[in-house]
Amino acid sequence: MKLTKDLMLGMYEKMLRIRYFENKAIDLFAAQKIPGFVHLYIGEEAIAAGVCACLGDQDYITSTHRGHGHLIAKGGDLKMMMAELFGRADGYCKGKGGSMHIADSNLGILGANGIVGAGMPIAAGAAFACHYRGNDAVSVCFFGDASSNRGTFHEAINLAATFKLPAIFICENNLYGISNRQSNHMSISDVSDRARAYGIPGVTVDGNDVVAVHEAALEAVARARRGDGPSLLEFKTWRQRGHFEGDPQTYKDPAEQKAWLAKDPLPHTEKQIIDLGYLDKAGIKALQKKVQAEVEEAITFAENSPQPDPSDLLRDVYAA
Amino acid sequence: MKLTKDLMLGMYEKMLRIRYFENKAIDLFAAQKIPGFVHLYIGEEAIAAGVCACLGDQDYITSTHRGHGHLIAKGGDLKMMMAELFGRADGYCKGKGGSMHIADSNLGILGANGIVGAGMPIAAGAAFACHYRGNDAVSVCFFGDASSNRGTFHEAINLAATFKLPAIFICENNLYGISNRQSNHMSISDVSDRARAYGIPGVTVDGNDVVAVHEAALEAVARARRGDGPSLLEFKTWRQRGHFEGDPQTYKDPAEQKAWLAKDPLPHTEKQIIDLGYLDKAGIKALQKKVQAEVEEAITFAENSPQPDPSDLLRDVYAA
Amino acid sequence: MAMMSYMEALRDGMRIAMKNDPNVFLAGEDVGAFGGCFGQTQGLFEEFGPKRIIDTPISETAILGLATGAAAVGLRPIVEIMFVDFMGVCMDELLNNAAKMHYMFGGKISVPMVVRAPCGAGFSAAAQHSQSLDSWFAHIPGIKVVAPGSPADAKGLMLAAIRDNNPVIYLEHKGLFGMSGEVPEGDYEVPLGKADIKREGRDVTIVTWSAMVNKSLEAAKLLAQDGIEAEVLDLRSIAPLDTGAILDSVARTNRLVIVHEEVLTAGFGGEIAALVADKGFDLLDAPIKRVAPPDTPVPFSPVLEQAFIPQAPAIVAAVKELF
Amino acid sequence: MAMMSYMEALRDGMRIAMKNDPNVFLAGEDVGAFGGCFGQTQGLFEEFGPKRIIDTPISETAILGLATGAAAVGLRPIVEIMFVDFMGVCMDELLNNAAKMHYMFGGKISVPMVVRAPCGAGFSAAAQHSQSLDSWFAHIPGIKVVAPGSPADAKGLMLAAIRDNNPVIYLEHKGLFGMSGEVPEGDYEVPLGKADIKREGRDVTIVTWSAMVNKSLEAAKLLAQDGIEAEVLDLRSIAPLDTGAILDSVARTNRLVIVHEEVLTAGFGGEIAALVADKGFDLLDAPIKRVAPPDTPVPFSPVLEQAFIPQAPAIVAAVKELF
Ligand SMILES: Cc1ncc(C[n+]2csc(CCOP(=O)(O)OP(=O)(O)O)c2C)c(N)n1
Ligand SMILES: Cc1ncc(C[n+]2csc(CCOP(=O)(O)OP(=O)(O)O)c2C)c(N)n1
Ligand SMILES: [Mg+2]
Ligand SMILES: [Mg+2]
Repeated sequence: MKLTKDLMLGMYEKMLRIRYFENKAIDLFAAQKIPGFVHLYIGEEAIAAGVCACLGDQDYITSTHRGHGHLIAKGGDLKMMMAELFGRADGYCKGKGGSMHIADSNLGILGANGIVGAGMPIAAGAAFACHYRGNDAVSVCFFGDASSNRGTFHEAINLAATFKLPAIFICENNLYGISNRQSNHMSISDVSDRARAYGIPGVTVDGNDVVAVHEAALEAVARARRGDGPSLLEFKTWRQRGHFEGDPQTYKDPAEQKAWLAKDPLPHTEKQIIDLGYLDKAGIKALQKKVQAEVEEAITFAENSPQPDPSDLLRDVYAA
Repeated sequence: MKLTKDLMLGMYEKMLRIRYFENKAIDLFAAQKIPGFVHLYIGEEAIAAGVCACLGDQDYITSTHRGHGHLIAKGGDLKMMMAELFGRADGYCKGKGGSMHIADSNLGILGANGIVGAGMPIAAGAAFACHYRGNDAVSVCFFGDASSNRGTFHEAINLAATFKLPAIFICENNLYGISNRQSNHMSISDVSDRARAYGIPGVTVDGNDVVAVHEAALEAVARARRGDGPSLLEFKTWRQRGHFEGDPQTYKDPAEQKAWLAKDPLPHTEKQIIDLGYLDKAGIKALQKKVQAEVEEAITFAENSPQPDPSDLLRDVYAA
Repeated sequence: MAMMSYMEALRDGMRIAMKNDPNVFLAGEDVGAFGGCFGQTQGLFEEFGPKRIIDTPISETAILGLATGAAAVGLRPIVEIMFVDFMGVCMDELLNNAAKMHYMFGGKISVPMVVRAPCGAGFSAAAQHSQSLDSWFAHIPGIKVVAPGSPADAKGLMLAAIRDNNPVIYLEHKGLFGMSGEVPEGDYEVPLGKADIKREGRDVTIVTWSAMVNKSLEAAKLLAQDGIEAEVLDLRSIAPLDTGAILDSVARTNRLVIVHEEVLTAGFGGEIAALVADKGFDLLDAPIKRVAPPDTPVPFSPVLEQAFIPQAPAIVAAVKELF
Repeated sequence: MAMMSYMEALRDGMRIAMKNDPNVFLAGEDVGAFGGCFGQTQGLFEEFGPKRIIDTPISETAILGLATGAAAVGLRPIVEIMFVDFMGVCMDELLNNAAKMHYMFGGKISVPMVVRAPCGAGFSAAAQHSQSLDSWFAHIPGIKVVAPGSPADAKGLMLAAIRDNNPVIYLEHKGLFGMSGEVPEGDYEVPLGKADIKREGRDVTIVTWSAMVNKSLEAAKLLAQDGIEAEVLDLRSIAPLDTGAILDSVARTNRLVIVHEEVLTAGFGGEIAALVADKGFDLLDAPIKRVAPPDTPVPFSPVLEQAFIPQAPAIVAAVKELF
C-alpha cells in the first residue's frame, strides 16, 4: 500500500526528532547535565513513529524505561522532555520523574515506566476505560522482548483478550534484555507465537521499516476500534547503543552490530521518501535542519529552566 | 497400551483412597470436626492417580488448595492427613497447616498451597534442583484452569522451558475457577494451547480416564527425565462438589452436572479392571472394604489425637 | 438510622456511590452473580449488571493494573482482592505505580481507586488467608488506608474512599462482616484521617482500629469493674493518621496502650508509640504498651489461633501494668 | 586484614561460601558474564561457570520461586533482585511461601535462601529505583533481614546469611558499594541479630543501620565539637533485632535518636522507639527522636533527592533537641 506524502513525512520527522533528541542526550549525559539512568531508543525509531501515526490524542499509550521515542512519537513536547531529563522545574514532571517517568495526560501518554512490564496491566486498564465508555479510542502498550517474560504480560493480555478490550500489545524485540540474549531468556524465536495463548492475532514484522510497521499497526488498531479485541505485534529491531548509557556492550558481536547499523531505519526511510518522489535530498536536508533546530531550542529551554525548590519535595504526594 | 495388573489396581486403590477420604471429610466438615476451608477433589481422582503412578519418592510435586488427591496419590499418610484436617498435634503439620498446607518432605510433597499459582515457581525451583544435581528426578506441578491465568504460570513455565528443566505442568481443567466459567476467564478452550508460548509440548487429554492420564503423563515424565525439558498437560475433568464445602453451586447447570456425574472416573476404572480380567466384582468390593477400613482408622487416629498446646504457637517459626 | 451488618453497610456505601457516579465500577474475582467470597457484593450484579460489576480472571496484578489504568484516565474503580494476604501478588502495581504516579508525574495524573481487601484471623483459614498487613500500606506514600471497626464507619469510609482522588486501601475485617449496628440512611461520608472516640475515659488511652476496637471496648468494660476508665480511640484511618486525636487523648489520660491484630514487630503500633514518645513524651506517666499477636504466621488450629489473636484479658493485663 | 570495598567484600563472602559448599548457587538478572547491574558479581561467572552463576529471564516471581523450591529440597540459593524496589513483584513468594513454609508445615521443611537486594537513594534513579523497604521485611515472621553498613560487615553477614537455614533478605546499599575499609581475610561470620557499637559515647544513643551509619558517624563528629558524645549503634540486622544492645546503650546515655533511610511513617524506627518507650521508659531523660526522609516517593531531581535523604546536620539538630 502506498502511504501518502503527509503520512510518510510525518513519520520521518518523528523519527528524526527522536534520533536528534537522543543524540544530544548522549552528549548531555556524558557532560553530566542529565543525571540518573538514560536508556536510548536509537535504532528503534521506526516502531514508535509507525505505530503512533495510527493514533490520535484520544488514544492511550504506556511506555517503558526506554521511553523517549514513544513519547516523542505520540506528540510529546521536546522542551518539557529535555527539561525533565535535566531535572528542572519546567520539565514535564517538575523534575520529579526524570527520563524514566514522563507522562502527558493531554496526549494520552500514561507514562514511561521504570518497572519492566508494569505498563501492560495499566494499558489494559486504559483499554478497559475506552470499552467502558463505549468510544472508539484504543490503548497501545510498548514493551521489550525480555519484558514479555514478566507475569504482567500474561495477565494483562489474557484479561484484554477475555474482555475483548481495544488494546494493542507491541513487542520491540531488539534481541536483548540488558546483556541477556533472547535465546537465553525464552525458548521461542518469535514473541508473536505467544498470541496463540490468548486466541488473538500475533504477527512478526521488520521493525526497522516504518512502512511495514505502520501497515501492521493500522490493522491491529482498526481491529481494536471495531471492538474485535487485542492483538500482539512483534517488531524485530536492534538497540544501537548500550542498555543504558555507560554500558560497554561487551555482550554484543561487533559483526552483528555492524550488520544492524547497516539496517538503520532512518536512511532506509529517507530512501523510501525519495523513491516515492515525496522529497529530494535537499528537502530531506531541510527537514533535518528544522528538527535539529527544535532540539537545540529544547536544550536551551532546559538549560534556562530553574532547579526545583527543595520545598517542592513535599508537593504532589496526594491529589487534592 | 495395556497397563499391568499391579499398575491398574494401584491407581484404582489410590482413587478409592481419595474418594473415601473426602466422602468422610464432607460429613466431618458438616459436623464441624474439620475447621477452616475444605476444597474437595471428588471427581478428579483419575488425574492425581494416573500422574503420580509415574513418580517415585525422589520425584517432587507441588499441589494446590485442592490438594488431598495429590497428596494421597503421592503416598501421603491418611492418618496424619486426617489429623491435620482436624488441626491436631499428630497431624502432618502439628495442626499448624490444615487442609491447604500439608507437605511431606520424605515423599517429595512440597505442599498444598493456599495461594493460587504459587506452586508453579516452586515446582520450577525443585526441577532446577534435580537439574543442578544431575539426577533423573522430576518435578510435577498441579494447578487448575483458572490458575493458568496467574503470572506465575507464565514465568515458571518460561523459566523451566528456557533452562530445559525436568518439570511437568499439569492443568486440571474442571471448567471453573470458583464460580467463573473458563469461557469467562480466558479466550481459548484448551489451556494446552499455551505450551506454544514456550516451545514445549502441550496436550489435552480426558482427565476422567486414568489410563489416558497415565499414558500422557508417562511420556511427559520420560521426556523430562531424558533432559528434554518441560511439558504442559491439560486434563479435562469436573469438580463434582462446590468450590469449597458450603458452596451452593448455583452457577452450575444441573444437566451438565448430571452428564459429568455419569462420567465419574471410579466406575469407569472399575469397568476397565473387570474388562481386563484383573478383578471380578467381588475383588473390587474387597478392595473397597479395605480402603474404607483405612479411612475409618485415619478418622479414629485423628479423633484420638490431642489438640496442640497453646505454647506450640511460638514453635517452628525459624529453622535452627 | 437503620440496623445493618458491617457487610451490608459497606455494600450500601458501594451501591450509593455507584448510583450517583457512572464512573464507579467494581471488578474482582467472583464479585458478580456469585456475590463475592463472603457475600459482600450480593445483589450488586443484579442491580448494576455485568458492565459495572465485573468478574475477572485470577490475575491480581492485572486487576490492580486495570484499576490503575482506568483511574489514571478518569474512572473510579473499586477492585476487590479476595484476601489481603494476596496483595503480595500485586504489590508492585500499588507500590510503584498507583501510589507514585501522581508524584512522579508532577501532579498531572491522579489515580482515584479503591482496593477492597478482607483481612484478619479467626476462621482457621491458616497462614495465607488470615493476615493483617496494615503497616505495609501505611508505609507507602501516596495512598490512604482505612480500616473500619463498625457498620456506620464501614459505610461512611467506603463513600469517602470512593470519592477520594487517591488510591485508598479499604481493609474490611472478615470477623466484623456479621457485626450489626446503627447505620445512618442515605449518603454520608466519614472523613479519611479522622479518629473517633468509641468510649471516653480519663485513666488510659487505648488506640486501636478494625476488629480490635470491639476487643478493646470489651476490655474497657472489664477495667471499669476495677475502677479504671479507659478511653478507646478508634483510628478508622491509619493513613492519614489523626495524630492530633491521639495526642489529645494521651494529654488527658497520660497513659497509652496500642492494640492491633498485625503481628507485633514493625506493626503500625510502633508508629503510634514513636509519635507519642516524641511529641507526647512529657504527657506520659508510664511506659507505652502494645498488645498484638506474636511474630508468627497465623496457625490453622483453632486452639493456636485463639492464642494468636489478642483477647480482652491480654488488653486488661497490659493496661494494669501501667498502674 | 585487607582494604576492600563494600562491593568486593560482599562478593568475597559469596565466593567463599560457594567454594566451601557446592549446594550454593547464584541466580538473577545479568549476574553472569555481565557481572551484575552494579558489578557486584564480577568475576564469579568466570570462576564458577554457568552452572552455578545463572542469568535468569526478567521474572522476579520465578526467581523467588526458583530459590524457594530449590532451597526447600536442600540447595542454598542466593538470588539477586536487581533493585529492592522490585520486591513488590515477587512479594507473595516471600511472604506466603518462603517465609511461612517452615511454620505451616510443622517445622518439617526449611528454606535456606538469601535474597540480595540493592537499596537506597542518591543516584537520581527516581521513585522506582531508590527505595528502602526495610520495615516491610522486618514485619514478615519467618525471615531474617540484614543491612550491612561497612565492608567488614558486608562480608561477614553474607557468609552468615548463606549458612542460615532460613530465608534471609540481604539489603546491600547502592551508596555503600564504593565504600572501602578493613576486611578480615578468609572465612568468618558476623552473627545475624548482633548489633555493633561503631562509636562509643555517653550522652546520646543513635540507633541506625546501612548507609545511615556513616551519616550518623559524621553527625557524631560534629556533635563532639559541641561537647556531645554520641554513641552510634549499628544494628546490622533488623530481624532478629538486638534489643539488648539497644536497651544497654540507652541505659548508659538516657537519650535516643533513631536514623534510617526508609520514609518516616511505619518505618522500622517506630519499632525501636516502641521497644524503648516500653522496656526502656524509665531510662529516658528526653523524648525519642527519629530522623528519616519525609513521606514522599524518592524524587529524581538531585536537588530534591538531597533534601529527601537524611543528612548529618539533620541528625545533629535532632540530637540537640534532646539537650
Ligand atoms: C521488574 C523489573 N525487573 C528488572 C528491571 C531491570 N531492567 C530494566 S530494563 C531491563 C531489560 C528489559 O529488556 P527488554 O524488555 O527487552 O527491553 P529493552 O531494554 O531491550 O528495550 C531490565 C532487566 C526492571 N526495571 N523491572
Ligand atoms: C492469588 C490467589 N488469588 C485468588 C485466590 C482465591 N481462590 C482460591 S481457589 C480459586 C479458584 C481456582 O480455580 P482453578 O485454578 O480452576 O482450580 P480449581 O479450584 O477449579 O481446582 C480462587 C480464585 C487464591 N487462593 N490465591
Ligand atoms: Mg530487548
Ligand atoms: Mg478449575
